[in-house]
Amino acid sequence: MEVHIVFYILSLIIAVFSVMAVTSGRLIRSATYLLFVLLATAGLYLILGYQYLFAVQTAVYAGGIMVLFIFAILLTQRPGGRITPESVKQRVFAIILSVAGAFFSGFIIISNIGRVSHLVDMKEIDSRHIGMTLMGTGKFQYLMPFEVISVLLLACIVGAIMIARKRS
Amino acid sequence: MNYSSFLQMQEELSLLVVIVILLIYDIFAGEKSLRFFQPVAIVLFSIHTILNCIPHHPFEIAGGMYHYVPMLTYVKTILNLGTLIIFLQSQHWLNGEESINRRGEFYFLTLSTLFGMYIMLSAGHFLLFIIGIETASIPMATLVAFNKYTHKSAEAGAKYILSSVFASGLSLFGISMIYGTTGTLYFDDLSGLLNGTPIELMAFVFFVVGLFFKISLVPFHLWTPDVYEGAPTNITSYLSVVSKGSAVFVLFTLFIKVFGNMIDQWQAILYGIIIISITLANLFAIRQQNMKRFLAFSSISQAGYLLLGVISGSATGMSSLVYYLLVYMFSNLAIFGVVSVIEDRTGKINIRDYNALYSTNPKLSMVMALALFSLAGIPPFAGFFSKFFIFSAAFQKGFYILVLIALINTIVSLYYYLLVVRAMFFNTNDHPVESIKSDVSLKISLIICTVAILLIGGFSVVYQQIALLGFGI
Amino acid sequence: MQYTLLILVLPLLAFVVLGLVDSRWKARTAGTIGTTVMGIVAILAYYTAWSYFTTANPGGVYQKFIPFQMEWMKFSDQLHIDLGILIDPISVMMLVVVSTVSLMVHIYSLRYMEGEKGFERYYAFLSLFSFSMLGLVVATNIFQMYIFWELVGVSSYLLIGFYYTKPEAVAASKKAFIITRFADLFFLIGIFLLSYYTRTFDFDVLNSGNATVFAGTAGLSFLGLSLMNWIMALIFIGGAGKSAMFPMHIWLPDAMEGPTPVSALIHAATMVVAGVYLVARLFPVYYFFAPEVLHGIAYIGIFTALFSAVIACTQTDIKRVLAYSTISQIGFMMVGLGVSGMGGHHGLGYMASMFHLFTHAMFKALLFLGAGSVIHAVHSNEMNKMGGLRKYLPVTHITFLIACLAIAGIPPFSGFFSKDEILSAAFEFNPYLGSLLIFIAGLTAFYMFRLYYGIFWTKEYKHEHIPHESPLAMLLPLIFLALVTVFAGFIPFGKFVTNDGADYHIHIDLVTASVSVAVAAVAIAISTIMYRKENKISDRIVSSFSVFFKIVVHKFYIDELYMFITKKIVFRLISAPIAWFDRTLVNGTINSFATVTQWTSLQIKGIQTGRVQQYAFVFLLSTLLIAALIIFI
Amino acid sequence: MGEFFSKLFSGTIPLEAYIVVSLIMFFSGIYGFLSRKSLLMILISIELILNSIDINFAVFNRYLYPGNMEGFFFALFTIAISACETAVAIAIVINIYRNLNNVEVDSMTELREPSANETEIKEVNE
Repeated sequence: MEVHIVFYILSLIIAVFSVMAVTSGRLIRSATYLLFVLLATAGLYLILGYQYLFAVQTAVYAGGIMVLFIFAILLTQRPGGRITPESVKQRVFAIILSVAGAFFSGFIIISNIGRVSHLVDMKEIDSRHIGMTLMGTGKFQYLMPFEVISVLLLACIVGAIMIARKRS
Repeated sequence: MNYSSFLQMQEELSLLVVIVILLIYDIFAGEKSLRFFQPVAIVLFSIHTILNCIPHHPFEIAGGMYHYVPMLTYVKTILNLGTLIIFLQSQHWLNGEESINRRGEFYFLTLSTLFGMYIMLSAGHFLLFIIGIETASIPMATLVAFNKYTHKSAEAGAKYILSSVFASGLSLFGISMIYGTTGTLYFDDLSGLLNGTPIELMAFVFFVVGLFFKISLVPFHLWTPDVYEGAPTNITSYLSVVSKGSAVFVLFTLFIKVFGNMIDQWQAILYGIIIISITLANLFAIRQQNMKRFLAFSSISQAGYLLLGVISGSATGMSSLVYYLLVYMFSNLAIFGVVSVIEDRTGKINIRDYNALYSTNPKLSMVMALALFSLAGIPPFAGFFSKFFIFSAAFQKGFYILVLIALINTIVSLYYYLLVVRAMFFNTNDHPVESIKSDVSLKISLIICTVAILLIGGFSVVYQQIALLGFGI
Repeated sequence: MQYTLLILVLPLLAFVVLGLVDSRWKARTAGTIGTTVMGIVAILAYYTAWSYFTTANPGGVYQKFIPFQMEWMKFSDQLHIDLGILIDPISVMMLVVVSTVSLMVHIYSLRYMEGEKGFERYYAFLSLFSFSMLGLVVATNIFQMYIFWELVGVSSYLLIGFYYTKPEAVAASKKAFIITRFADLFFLIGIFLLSYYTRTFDFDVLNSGNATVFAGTAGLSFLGLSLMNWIMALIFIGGAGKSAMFPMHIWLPDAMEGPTPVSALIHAATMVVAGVYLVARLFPVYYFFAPEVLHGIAYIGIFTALFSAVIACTQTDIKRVLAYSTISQIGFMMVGLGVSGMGGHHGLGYMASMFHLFTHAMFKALLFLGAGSVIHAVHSNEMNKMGGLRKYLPVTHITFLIACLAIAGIPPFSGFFSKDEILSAAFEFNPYLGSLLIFIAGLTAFYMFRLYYGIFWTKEYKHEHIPHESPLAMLLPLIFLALVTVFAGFIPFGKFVTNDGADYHIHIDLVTASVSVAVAAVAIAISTIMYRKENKISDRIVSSFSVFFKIVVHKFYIDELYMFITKKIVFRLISAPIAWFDRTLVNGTINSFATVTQWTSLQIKGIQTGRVQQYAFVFLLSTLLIAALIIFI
Repeated sequence: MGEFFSKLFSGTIPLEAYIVVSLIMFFSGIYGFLSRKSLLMILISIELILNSIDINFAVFNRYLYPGNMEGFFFALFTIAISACETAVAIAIVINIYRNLNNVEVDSMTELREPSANETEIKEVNE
């Protein structure tokens, strides 16, 4: 019961703020709405019993990505400045396509997912298990991507710095 | 936990070693020893290429997350060769005033994307695959924006990253749906589980457009000419050869390995896409005046031809595809080498600027003409055989009409390739490009390409070696 | 006969050497190297011919030799592409033709092209062309033939476009290349199909007449034609493109913008007969497995012959006249092949066609080189800038006359013999066809003498400089070819080249021969009346209104009436419309393909707006459409 | 009516509900990407797109395939990937800002098909 209420509240937050984030006229507000969406998503993970994912979502998104966004906004916008509004034509086309896409994929998914869905157990997955899975080399264990993604992270850092750094 | 099994990933590890050595060298070496940075990088990378060109026994590690089959050695060697040639061609540009401070980053980022392609090729699991493809494309955006003080390059970088992220968003959405219906992301398990229910088909389409984007097939190609035009020329050639080549090969293996049960559907999709890719790109190519945009459309239509090998889905298709890739790489790199040296020295990039190039730079124009003839598929150059093989592969699977359309399009493509040949040899120009003295490394790269174009067509060993491995996926 | 490999290797080496050193050598050196190499090749070819024809027929039947063969590309276990040299009667004959004409052109060009920019490059391209043409001739399999076939296309593109300062030359070279390439597309599809069903490329296997080779195609048909017919028709389209058969002939007249010696080499003797050679090479396949196509070839041949002969009557550019006459003569050769049967007397058409190929190569090369000599003297291609040149160019005049007599079919010149055999074969096949062919032969005589009189007789044109005879290096080839033209008719050709390899004794069919000679003589006579002197009939009519000269006037009336019929009705109502049809419709259709393509490409540029969101929009829209299509269909 | 509400608040939360939420998030992101002018807004939209995919993975894993942790880890790694993308994208946007002095997507149209008229084509093709 409680979990239902929490879920509906979170869903509502996500739905409303998603739409507001992409329609708001001020960048900094959009960023804030995005933050709400991200946190609500983290809440959903909590309902699902994925505490670890909750933590990562909060830390990486709210802590990392949002800060980047705020910096970028501060760097490129005059305080309180509004963005130039979009042309109506562009908006209408975008709305038509995204609504059509949403209904199309929603229809396909909902009508075909076809399996009885129920939560098996809401038990918290203990972090030892997560650690073992992350560090293992067998099937359904993820050391390999973990190692590989380090190259991606390093490359992105180097690339981003190279692009962003000023002329010396 | 069998960590030592990772040691079997020779190719990736050896590339990582090169990357790490170069990174350390770049960071810690003094001003003086940095002069040798580029030669060292090239030598190290050549060693890596040579060490890893012999195929060995197939294996898989991490529970099937990483696959190795001998064919991959060939594909990776082709990518290595392409990268090496691009390194050779980019010497002068990197030593320029603007980019000399960033040459360390250039090598690091290029090799990282190459590493991403390796991973993408060897992946046996969607997670690893996605990480690979992202490693191959996110740093690529920074490479595209490498000349960051020029407007065009910056704009191209932004266009590339936006399109690429959009594409990977759709791709990831598709994968999530694949996971939703099958419960696994291992390629080996998936092949038996996917059988073409509507949701799987939708997931498949969403996923595969991400690859179509990377191969730049119509109608997912719209970013291509803009980005090709704006990016530094050597990066453009990297995009058009190495990045595209790896994606095409991966497309083939995924279609066979993962989506084998949906063969009817993906053949239908490819059928349409090949036709519009080749035709539309040809129509666009005719009217281009900027050399790089021209090459962008030419490479889109070449991608359409590459897909002819994919659509056949057979062992011959696979070996013709790899062969085509090899030939396409050498031809395209030869052209890009010439284009880049001319742009680098004179800043001229319009086809009109190539008028009467032969009178001032006979050797460069000979190389270019040879490569253009090869791309147009005129015998006895290598491009003819690669086209012939890939057409026969599709033909044998009964795609008669498709092959006919592709063949007719070769005439159109001949027409626009001849426009460039004509500009170089026959047209007159009051101010032709002055005589260029190219540096040693560029010369080497062009010689390699020329010899390859001539010899690959002349000796069947290459094709036979590739065909020997047949269906090694 | 291992040395035959040298015939291919030497020109290739010459190309590489001349091409690489570009302008470092003096022009003379480059020319000498090219010519010497070609001379050696010619000697080798003659030696090959001599030793082949004297030794290779132990049982009265010529054997095939493959002195050299290597595997080039292995596509699958059964299907591999070989590279080799095939020596049999027709390839030996072609070796002789190609190397002779090529040598003559090499010598001739030494002076003709003297002082042109890029002289060395010209010789390099000539060597490349000779190499590819020789490679085409000796191909052991259809794929090798195709490769050299395309190479011939490339090198002719380079040669025709040699005068790159002339925009017409550049446009013409591109047109020639693209149209022949378009035809080759069908050739390639034909090869695809053929190899797919027979699993072989080898001429030896294909020509064995063995039905099991083609067992795979048995019973298959498409649109009412059997598969073999389709395949062979597709292959023929490739040949038709190179040999300028209707409607793919339009590139040939335009290609006259290239240097004249190049026309002599490419458009008289070598490249344009490649299609004839292709059909001859695959003759057993055509005959046994696609007879309908073979007959079709005969009809296309005769139509092209008639069509272009009519157009030739209206042209004023001397090279264009020769171009149309070439198309017409190749039509004759196609007719010869098309009506031919297999072996012995039935194989007459085949033998005649090859014979005509041989003699035509010689006298047409002579005509082109003679035209070059004329152009060299007056610096123009237009007939109205010539006239009365016989005084200034005696050698050219005589040799040109010999060639004209030969092409008109007047005995004892070589053209008479070969054409006569084609006529007899055609008569045996179908008398109407034969009659039509005789009429075309008459037409040929007519327009050739129109050309001859237009150049060497009629009213003298006031030249700024007095025209002078060409230098010796240009005259020698003319004299040599003229000698060949005079004597080649007496070669017992049937002894050497027949489609079953056995000896065939040529006997001249007196009826056909006399009729055709008579027709040719009448045509020449008409031509003489009309063109030998400048006609001032209208002036005479004005001055002869006097009643006293009624008879004279009356005589002139006949003349006038005759002129009216020929000049006004025949030319204006028949020839001119055909020429217009050719220029406007056939040519226009092909050109309009290019226009439509360009127009389309202009219309669709709106997709590429530079707005990344629009790109994403198209991206997503296409994704959704594709998904919807494959889910719901 | 009451039955409907009691159904809404009892048993397990249906899988479809999560899917609907994630779809809304995904397609709002798409809308933002296709319509907003500011590059930063486009990046925010991208975050929404990527985030919604994480939800899909987590939910599928929990509801349908709880046996192993494929979806969980995929979501985890996707978060890392989107962090990378954002970092690089923001660097590039700042670079755009330096070059153009604004971050409007409409000002990035220097690279486009040149508006050639017919004469130019003729000139090239003769």
